[in-house]
Amino acid sequence: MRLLPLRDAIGTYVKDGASVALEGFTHLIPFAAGQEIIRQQRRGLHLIRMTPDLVYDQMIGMGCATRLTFSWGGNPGVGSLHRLRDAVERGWPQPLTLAEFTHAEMAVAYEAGASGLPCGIMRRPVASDLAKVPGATVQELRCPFSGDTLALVPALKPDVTILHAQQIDARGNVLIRGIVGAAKEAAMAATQLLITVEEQVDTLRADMNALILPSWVITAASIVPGGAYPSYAQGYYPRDNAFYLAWDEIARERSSFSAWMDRHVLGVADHAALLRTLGVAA
Amino acid sequence: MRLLPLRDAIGTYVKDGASVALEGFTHLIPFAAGQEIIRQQRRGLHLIRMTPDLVYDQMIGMGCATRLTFSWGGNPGVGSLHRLRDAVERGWPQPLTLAEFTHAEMAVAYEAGASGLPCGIMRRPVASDLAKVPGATVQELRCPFSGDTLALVPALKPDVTILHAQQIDARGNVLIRGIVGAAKEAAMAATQLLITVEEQVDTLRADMNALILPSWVITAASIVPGGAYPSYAQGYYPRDNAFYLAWDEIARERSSFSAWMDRHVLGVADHAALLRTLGVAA
Amino acid sequence: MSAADYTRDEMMTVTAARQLRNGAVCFVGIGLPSAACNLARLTHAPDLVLVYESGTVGVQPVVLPLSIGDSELAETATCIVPLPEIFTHYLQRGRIDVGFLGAAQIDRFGNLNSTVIGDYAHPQVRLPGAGGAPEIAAYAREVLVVMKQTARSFVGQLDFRTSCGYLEGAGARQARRLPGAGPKAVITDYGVLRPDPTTDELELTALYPGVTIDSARAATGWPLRTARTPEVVPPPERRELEVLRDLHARTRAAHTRPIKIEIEVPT
Amino acid sequence: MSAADYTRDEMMTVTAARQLRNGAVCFVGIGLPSAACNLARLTHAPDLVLVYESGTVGVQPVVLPLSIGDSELAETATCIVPLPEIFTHYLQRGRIDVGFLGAAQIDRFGNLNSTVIGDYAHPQVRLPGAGGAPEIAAYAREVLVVMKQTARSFVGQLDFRTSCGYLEGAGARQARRLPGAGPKAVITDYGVLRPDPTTDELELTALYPGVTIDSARAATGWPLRTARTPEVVPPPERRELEVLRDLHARTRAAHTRPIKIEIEVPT
Repeated sequence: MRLLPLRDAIGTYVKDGASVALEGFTHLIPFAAGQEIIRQQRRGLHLIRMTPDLVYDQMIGMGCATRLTFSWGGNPGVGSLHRLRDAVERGWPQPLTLAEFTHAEMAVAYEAGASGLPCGIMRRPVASDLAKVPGATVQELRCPFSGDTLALVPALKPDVTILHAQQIDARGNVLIRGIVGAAKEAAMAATQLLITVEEQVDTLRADMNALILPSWVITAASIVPGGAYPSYAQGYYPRDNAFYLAWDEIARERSSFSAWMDRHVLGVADHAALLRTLGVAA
Repeated sequence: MRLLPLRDAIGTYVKDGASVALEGFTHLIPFAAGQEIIRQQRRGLHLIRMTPDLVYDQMIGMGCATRLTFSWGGNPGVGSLHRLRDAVERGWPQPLTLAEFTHAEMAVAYEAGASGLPCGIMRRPVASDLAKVPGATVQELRCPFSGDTLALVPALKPDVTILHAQQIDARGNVLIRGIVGAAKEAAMAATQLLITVEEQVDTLRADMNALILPSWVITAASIVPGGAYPSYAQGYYPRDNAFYLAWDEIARERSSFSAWMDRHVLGVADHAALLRTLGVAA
Repeated sequence: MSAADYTRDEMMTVTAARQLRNGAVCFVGIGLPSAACNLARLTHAPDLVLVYESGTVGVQPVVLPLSIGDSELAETATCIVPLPEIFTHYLQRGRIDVGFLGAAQIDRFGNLNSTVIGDYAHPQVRLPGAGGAPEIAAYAREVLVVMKQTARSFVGQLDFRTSCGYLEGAGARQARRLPGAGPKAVITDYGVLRPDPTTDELELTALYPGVTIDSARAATGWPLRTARTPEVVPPPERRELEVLRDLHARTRAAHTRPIKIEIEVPT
Repeated sequence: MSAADYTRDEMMTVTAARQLRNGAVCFVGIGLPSAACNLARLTHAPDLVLVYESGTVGVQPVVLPLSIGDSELAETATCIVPLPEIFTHYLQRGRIDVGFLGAAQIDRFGNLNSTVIGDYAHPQVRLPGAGGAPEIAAYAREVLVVMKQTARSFVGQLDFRTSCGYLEGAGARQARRLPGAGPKAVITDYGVLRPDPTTDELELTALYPGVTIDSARAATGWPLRTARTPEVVPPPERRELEVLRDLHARTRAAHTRPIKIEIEVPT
């Protein structure tokens, strides 16, 4: 594990054309890392994430991605991701190829990747047209024991997984507390694992059975307070639901979107400055 | 979830001929439940457990079991399970049919059962003669994505899984803390789930990400302090390693084994009395 | 209580809540399903078990989450499990009694579209997509659908079948041996539709007070069958409305609270 | 330090410990492997990562566990994961550098038997069985075997192949494309055997001080090949012995401490 400024971590480990999974289910979404990728103008990324959320709306709208693997692409509780829609419906700023799964399939795919397997297994394919779309890859299999029809889902093995977490200790072990989503599976599936954390502590304030990623599975970590905003970090700050509601307006039009990104992401040096422009940090 | 005395829980839910998994990996082995099964003279059980440990040595030696599914059958750090050996090598007190796996296979088999799958998936079968023994069931599979040879392991779905845990709260939710082994998977795989606990508390003393089994997945629970002895309960009492060492002598001969079981298991009413005969409890 | 005293949305939420028996294990989606489940929990079904796909099991939120992973859920849950387990150990394992779904389109057999309007490759409207819905539709013992009824959403032909109801009807679902029984009720802003036991076609079986069969038919994109005399759903009780409005008020307050983050940038 | 100052067991443990480079991730079994790994951690390899199959990752025990799941491991671990993850996310995923194995029998190609002596269906001796060994043997980047050398345990023909070494030798393992490289060294109470790079056959490459090639051959059930001039393993250093003996003394004290349990039987 190397402890690096976020700019250097992204600069070193996220290359044009890479497959990149920013995970964290509603909770601990690594916004700061996503916005740093935008600032560094990465191109041709294959973005992977169960719920693209606002962070991928921003990255897609800024032209970082040509491919998206996902299972639910909305603004939770609010509505559409307008930039994602614009890319899919009208190819702006560039076309986006979709590889679309259900949550259950994608969870199995991450778990397979985390387990060093080429595929994972599920019960019979559910009767969905998703099995017929371009990019559909789920295969049927007859169970040799029960005769049941099962499904095989190809493993997800991102080049880089990026997570946000609460704490890193002096030895480089990382604590994730609260809703964990598929963070652990995405972490273990990746070739390289980048972490942003709220703070560095001497010893993790963690239970014996807490979700801790040992330092030696981590490629690099960066200390980025507020790095999940407007998502949240359990024990640090809550989700800014008002921002999620406001995003619907900001992102609806290309012009208002671009203006917001210019001002708050491209126009600032780092995440701390972004939080200040939004009045979230002093 | 029903809260019952252990005698009633075993009497009601563990039937002759049932497949029964007492899990807990070194930690939280449900000895009290196993010994109550012996006291109630269950017969024809299919015992399932990754590491049979002393509890199955006792049950096998007392004639409860005709079948054993397992992946490592020794006295950890000490040597043989003499009663298991006597059953396999010389059919005493009755023959024991083995279904033998590796730890990795058995973990996958439990996970498949917990997931409602008929089988689980692994990488290529390792080059072991275990694939050739009577009762071997692992099947090969060619991965449709990578072309790799994979293995399918049939799911384990015990009729009854029994676990020991630290605490149950007023609503019947159960906390398992420390080394968890395959307890969660064995619990979720079972048709019926019995739990013994160290104590009942109003609210679990548990972290947000603790391993908690919700009351509604539990069939019945019993309060049995010391119920894992001579195994241990993290936060309550340590493993009695001296007893594990002593068991090697006790179980070596049929006569010394039977005398010990008569005195400490059959000759007492319950687990509290057993602990008293051993001088472990006052 | 007269129709002027409550909105159609409220009537719909109250009706959905009433479908839930105490002690049931519900897989809850965001929005109206979440409101309905929590209303039920705070009224007639205190032991309702709410499972959200974020991995939170047995949650008892005081405000409604905007997303399915708000900290409110984590803080009030019996336990938090990794997300994959929600789909394997709970849903696929058959431990969910009731799945709650919404969609952009529904057809007469309760099949649902939440993927695209138009052609998949060149959609007019790209919708959020499947999420957990296809597996909920397949594995939950029974499904409740909650959707506003319009001729554009209750359609003769789905643009895309994301999640299955009764497929082509007349036993087609059973023939596929899907584990769950399928949609038991569709709660709309007009009333309640239930499947005919033989044809599996949705039939209008209940109407809200003051709502006519004709208006419900006009809001349906296929020739809607109706029970000979649809029941009239009793209007919300005072307590139901109070609890629901309190919940929404607390939620609005929580969701507009400004966030402040302390940052100490490392040097 | 002369041979009278230490036992063969100690020499064996010290030699095994010396095989471990600092920072390596080791999958540790109980007994001598555990002693060797912890000796290494307490001497030249403080950043050795010890993983036990009980799900404890990064343990730093002060006493040696008797079982692979003692509370000592849980209390000193970086993290505890469910046991299945040790085999999926760590071992099968290729995250283990060194696997440590023992067995009842080994053959000239480093294949191991820990299942039965005699016929499987009617064994003379039923051994504990596979445990984690077959997957450790297959997936760990490299394997170290630690076994006392006798003509009964170093055999021409295994009664049962539980875990693979180099299979039939001469590249057979590579041809099967097993992920790990196989046994890199077999540490015995006579010295160290290593595989010939071409034939894969184990060859005596090092002897403990005062041990003869002939005595090692007599303790081997096949015609043992030896390096032209086997190295002599340096005897244990004073510090190695001190640390090892302290560890064992603490362990003995811990394992004989009487257990008292408070029971309040519910009424």
